[in-house]
Amino acid sequence: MTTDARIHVHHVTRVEGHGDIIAEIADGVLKQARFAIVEAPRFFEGFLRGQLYSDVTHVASRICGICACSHKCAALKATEVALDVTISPQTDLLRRLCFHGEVLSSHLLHIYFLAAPDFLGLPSVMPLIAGAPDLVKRAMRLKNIGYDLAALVAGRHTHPIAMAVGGFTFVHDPKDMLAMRERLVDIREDLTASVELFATVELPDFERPTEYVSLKHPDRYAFYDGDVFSSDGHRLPVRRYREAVTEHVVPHSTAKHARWNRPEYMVGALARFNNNYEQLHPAAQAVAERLGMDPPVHNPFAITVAQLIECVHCVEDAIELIDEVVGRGIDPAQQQVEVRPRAGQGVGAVEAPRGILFHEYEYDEDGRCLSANHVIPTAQNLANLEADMREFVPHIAGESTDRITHLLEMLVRAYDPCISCSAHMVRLPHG
Amino acid sequence: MPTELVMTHEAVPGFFGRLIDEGPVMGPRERARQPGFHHFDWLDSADDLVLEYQTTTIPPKKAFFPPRDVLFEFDLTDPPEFRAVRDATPFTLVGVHPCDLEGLRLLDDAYAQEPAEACWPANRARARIIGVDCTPDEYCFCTSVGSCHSRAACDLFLTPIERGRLVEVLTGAGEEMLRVSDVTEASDEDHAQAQQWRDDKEAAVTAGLDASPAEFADLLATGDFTDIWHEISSRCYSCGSCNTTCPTCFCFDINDEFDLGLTGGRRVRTWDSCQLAEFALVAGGHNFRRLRWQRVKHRWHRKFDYLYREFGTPYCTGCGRCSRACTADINIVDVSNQIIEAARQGVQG
Amino acid sequence: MEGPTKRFGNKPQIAFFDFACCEGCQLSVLQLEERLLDILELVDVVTWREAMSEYSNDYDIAFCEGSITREQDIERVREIREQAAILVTLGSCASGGCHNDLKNQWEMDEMLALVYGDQAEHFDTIPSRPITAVVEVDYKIYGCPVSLAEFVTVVKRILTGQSYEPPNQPVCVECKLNDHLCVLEKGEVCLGPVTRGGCDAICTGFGDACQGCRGLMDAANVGAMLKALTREQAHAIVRKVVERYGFTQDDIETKLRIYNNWPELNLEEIAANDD
Amino acid sequence: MIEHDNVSPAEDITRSYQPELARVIGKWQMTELMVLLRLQTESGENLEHEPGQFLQVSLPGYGEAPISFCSSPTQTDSFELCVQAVGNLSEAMHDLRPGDFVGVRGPYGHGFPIAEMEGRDILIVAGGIGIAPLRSLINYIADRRSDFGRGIVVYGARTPSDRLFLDDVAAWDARADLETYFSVDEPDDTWTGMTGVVTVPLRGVEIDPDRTTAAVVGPPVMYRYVAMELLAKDMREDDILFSLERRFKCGMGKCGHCQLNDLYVCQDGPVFRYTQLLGRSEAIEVWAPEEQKG
Ligand SMILES: Cc1cc2nc3c(=O)[nH]c(=O)nc-3n(C[C@H](O)[C@H](O)[C@H](O)COP(=O)(O)OP(=O)(O)OC[C@H]3O[C@@H](n4cnc5c(N)ncnc54)[C@H](O)[C@@H]3O)c2cc1C
Ligand code: SF4
Ligand code: SF4
Ligand code: SF4
Repeated sequence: MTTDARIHVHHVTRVEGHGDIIAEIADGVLKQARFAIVEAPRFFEGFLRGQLYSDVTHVASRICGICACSHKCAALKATEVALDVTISPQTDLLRRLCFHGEVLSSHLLHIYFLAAPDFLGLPSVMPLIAGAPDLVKRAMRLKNIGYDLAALVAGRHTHPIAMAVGGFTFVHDPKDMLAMRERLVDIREDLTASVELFATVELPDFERPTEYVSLKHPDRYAFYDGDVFSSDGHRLPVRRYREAVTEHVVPHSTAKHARWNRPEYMVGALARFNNNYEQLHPAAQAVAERLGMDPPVHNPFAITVAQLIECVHCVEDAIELIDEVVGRGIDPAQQQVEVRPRAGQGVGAVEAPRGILFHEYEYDEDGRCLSANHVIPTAQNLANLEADMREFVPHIAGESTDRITHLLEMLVRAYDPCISCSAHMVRLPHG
Repeated sequence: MPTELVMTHEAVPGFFGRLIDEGPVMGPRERARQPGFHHFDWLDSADDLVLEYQTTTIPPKKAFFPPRDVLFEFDLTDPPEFRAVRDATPFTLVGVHPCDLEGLRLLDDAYAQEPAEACWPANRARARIIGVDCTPDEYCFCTSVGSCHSRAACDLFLTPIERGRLVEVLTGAGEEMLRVSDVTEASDEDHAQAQQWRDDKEAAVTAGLDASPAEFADLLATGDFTDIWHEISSRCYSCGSCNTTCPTCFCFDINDEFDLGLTGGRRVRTWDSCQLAEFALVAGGHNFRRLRWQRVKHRWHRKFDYLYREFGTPYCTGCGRCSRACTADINIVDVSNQIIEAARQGVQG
Repeated sequence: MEGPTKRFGNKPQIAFFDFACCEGCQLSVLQLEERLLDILELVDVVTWREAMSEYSNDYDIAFCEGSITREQDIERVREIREQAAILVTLGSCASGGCHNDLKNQWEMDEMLALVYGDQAEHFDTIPSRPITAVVEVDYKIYGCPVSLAEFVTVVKRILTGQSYEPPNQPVCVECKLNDHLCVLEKGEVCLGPVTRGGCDAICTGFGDACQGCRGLMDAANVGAMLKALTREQAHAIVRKVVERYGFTQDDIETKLRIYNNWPELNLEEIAANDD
Repeated sequence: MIEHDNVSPAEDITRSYQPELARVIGKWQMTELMVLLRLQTESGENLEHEPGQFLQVSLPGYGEAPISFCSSPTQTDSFELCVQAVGNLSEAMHDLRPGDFVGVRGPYGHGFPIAEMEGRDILIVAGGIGIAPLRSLINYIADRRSDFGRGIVVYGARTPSDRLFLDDVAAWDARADLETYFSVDEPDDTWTGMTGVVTVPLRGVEIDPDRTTAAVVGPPVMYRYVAMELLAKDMREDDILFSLERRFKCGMGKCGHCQLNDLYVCQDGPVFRYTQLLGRSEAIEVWAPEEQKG
């Protein structure tokens, strides 16, 4: 039985970006548990200053290659608020459709390629290529339908093209939409197989109730739009996001930590699941039941399961969105509304796959950026992740160092941290 | 005088619909992603066909000389095997403007020159062609190069008249296409209306060269226009758009591609442009047209001097595509006239 | 013939590394789907932190993504260079220049203070530069992100012992080969005429302007662009754009800088190199 | 234009981009960068080339490039190519082994006008790898010695170790009916011959300008200086033959890459008379010292 352990995982693998796990137990007592972000900072908020609004939204998606659509949409929404642009209902529908593509690809990448090896006791999916080629091909099919869905709407997933302030730069072809619909219908089978695979997985036994923060929309499971909502019962319009997100710099991290009503809060798939369960597509709710997910779920390892449930929702909702888009007919006149630069400030929020994401910009009268601020999901999760680690480590302190290390890595991975983007957190220019 | 018939407005969709039922048809249609702009592409139904359209970015030569064309495939067996992959499906190309018909004729000549090239004639033999008359814009100067009323290369030619289209039947294949169609004899009135259309069209061409092709060829050949070339090249991006949109340009590049398994692949021919910096670069780094002005000059000479002497026609149909495509605002008519003027002044002085 | 030249005895060992970037290029590689499985028949991936926990320091080919923005990165990329027989830069961040380099317009202290306030001292940062500015590389793949087709081409070239020169022709060429509508016709400003192609003009194919993500091609006539987009034009289409935006030369320069700020975009120098 | 009496190559080859197969039957590494390949067509057919003509040679997957014949047409059972490793194709050709295959199309182009050269003194000036196509001509003259007047070979290389075809060179040197002049730009300890660029030995060659035809192949920079030297010997411009290099993609006068003003180097050349080049502004190697001025 271990009573002393020093754990330092340098550059946790199978996560986006660079982070270290540092944990120390002495005499069975936890001395420290940290997840240190060691990614090189990139200073987006700094260098976006001076750029034209259209170039700001172009560059904004480059914050993250995985959540490129989320960053793009958050930037577009913030900019559209700032420039007082109202997009057409058609654009709104198409952006929501694109979002499902991103959530699918991102979640499935995480579920199969980053998290699943943990459950299967493997270091990566590579051994499966020879061992279980069908599983790998299924994973690729699933992941790629997400990319292709995003590409159908935006030309490419990483980085989306065609999405501009005010709408789209091309007119979508209903034929392509219907072809995608067929693929979505077919992919249900692969999703079902994935659900069955997950039904056999046993999650580490750990629960820690926390504050869950996500967008909330009156009519639908919120991804693209909604108010800022806390499971502690608070609700704010997006433009007042600063009241919810209080950031502070911690020396061990290039990213900042955030808090709202409690010392920390959780964002992401599980937060959305807990906050918006009622609005999940019935098929997704059925899967939740099948997987024993009864909200509220307080086990952070279940984030991955919540992601899978969201995938089912995204596929079903994407089918319905396509039916709606095609049913209304695609009107070229609605693709793009006129945009005129003006001075203004705006906030845009979306649910990126990893949780709520805020972009805020201020423009001068020529549409040039005066200031930018990005609040990124992984950064918001960091405090909560560390709180989980602090509570989890004593639970497992009796295990071997290797096992503790492995479990901590699993915990970090469950959060699906996306560090490359969390490193651009910036101090809010107050005022 | 070819047979001339009339196809009424009502009969037109049925006619093209039947062609589409018979086999692939390429023609001008609205761009799916950019409504309001047209290009040549395969038609799904007669509704797709747009007979009144502004000159397309890419000329219909792409039906016979695709921008990227697989010349053959290979397998790296021992010995290696080469496999022809040419598509032999017959098709119909419709809605071709006179300048573009002329462009096809010029490429017929260029590719047939010994030693002849095999792909172009093989593809040309696959197709029936229907021409249509057009409405010029400010870039068109077909009247300067004699392509305004070209009927080259086509089997049928349609001119708008009040009750539909006057159909000129120019070949047996054209006659064949009309066999079960709803066409009637043309009346004098129909002929008169078609002629009126042609006259109006000619009158609507406002741009023009200030010299005949023959004179221009001589002026170019004898003059020294380095100053003009320098001025143009200071503005030119060397982007090649003038060549890649030209119906008479036929330069290409050839490259090999392996398949991913590395056991076979294909040799691919791609459109090329003499305006690109590396067009005349050889291994070892020597570039025989390294400077931008040399390339600009080459383009004018090739179009209006070298090929004119070789084939007796300028290799320019007056379609104006290069001027439209040039985002650096280099206009073929303006530059040509600048040269003509400079040459004449030179002669006088 | 014996099939393609073999450069490596066995299956070559591949490693992926990333520096400061969005990791979108690596992610794009994962989108190859079936083609990725074909590639994995020909090579062994031994190191890829983003996708696997296995790790080996014994690799032949290193794919490196991202910009160099810290002293420690310089060391790390030199180590990789030492080990790898072949070093491939993946994406513009690594190959030539990308938005990371935009921060170089400011003093690093100023940047840090702006972003991290009084905690700035905890972070180190140096002017951002592509990997190509730090070590010699054997193959460069531009793009933000890389084009999958070009990535596959380069992999095939490497495996058959062939060099690969990134295309040195503007995006306009590929725009035309694909019969795309020129976005200028829609009244938008496009950097395609001066930007290195190789992307198959994917953006303009969706009606979006080229933002120059592959950087300027050699001998790009930037001077012509600065003038064409800011002066009176006879060309109806360009005139429309000029009138609509009323850009100054500074505005165009700001736009060009997004992907061309390493080394600091020097238009005078570029003009001097123009033919 | 050079009249040429040889018939054009078989129709099916010229009409198609698809090469026929030739097998490597011999390979000699001449220098680090130069390899000599002996080949036979798989069909067994003689390609019947003229000295100065070229073949479009390809390795599937690596591309196609023009390579001059370097063997004499009098060698009928096989032909030889000498390849400098400069790029993907040529480097891959260095890896060929006997028994391997290459694709060939051709012969293409106008070679040396043999019929017209018969009976005359032939002055051959080779610079660097220009010796490759000229070897075809020299060996042809050597084999048909009585058909020609004097045979003079002037060959300059950069260094002694860059010299190619040493066996042939020794054989030419040994023959009483061939006059040979060799030089290198940068001599080493082993070098006992002349030092200097190829115009240095050329200057010392005495000729009868009325009955001499000069055949010149070398790097672009060489032509102008050789021309000046030959004109100083009172040679007629029309009797000076230059073989030029350009980028070729098709070899059939279609791809446009090799255009030199109104001429196609692949069809109208690669062997040109100096008179043809003098009137043409794009023959920059013969009339401009270095680069043209901007
Ligand atoms: C009539 C004639 C006869 C010849 N005879 C011989 C001969 O006998 N022996 C001989 O060795 N050579 C000969 N050559 C030259 C030979 O054809 C070239 O060296 C040939 O290009 C080599 O091909 P490669 O694929 O190896 O090199 P390439 O791949 O063509 O590359 C060489 C260099 O050219 C550049 N390059 C190539 N393609 C491109 C492109 N698309 N864009 C930009 N740059 C490019 C690159 O910088 C590269 O490093 C002859 C040429 C001609 C015209
Ligand atoms: S289109 Fe215009 S800018 Fe482009 S190469 Fe031609 S002349 Fe030059
Ligand atoms: S040169 Fe210009 S105007 Fe003439 S045919 Fe070509 S594209 Fe048309
Ligand atoms: S859209 Fe851009 S890249 Fe394409 S042709 Fe026009 S200017 Fe060139």
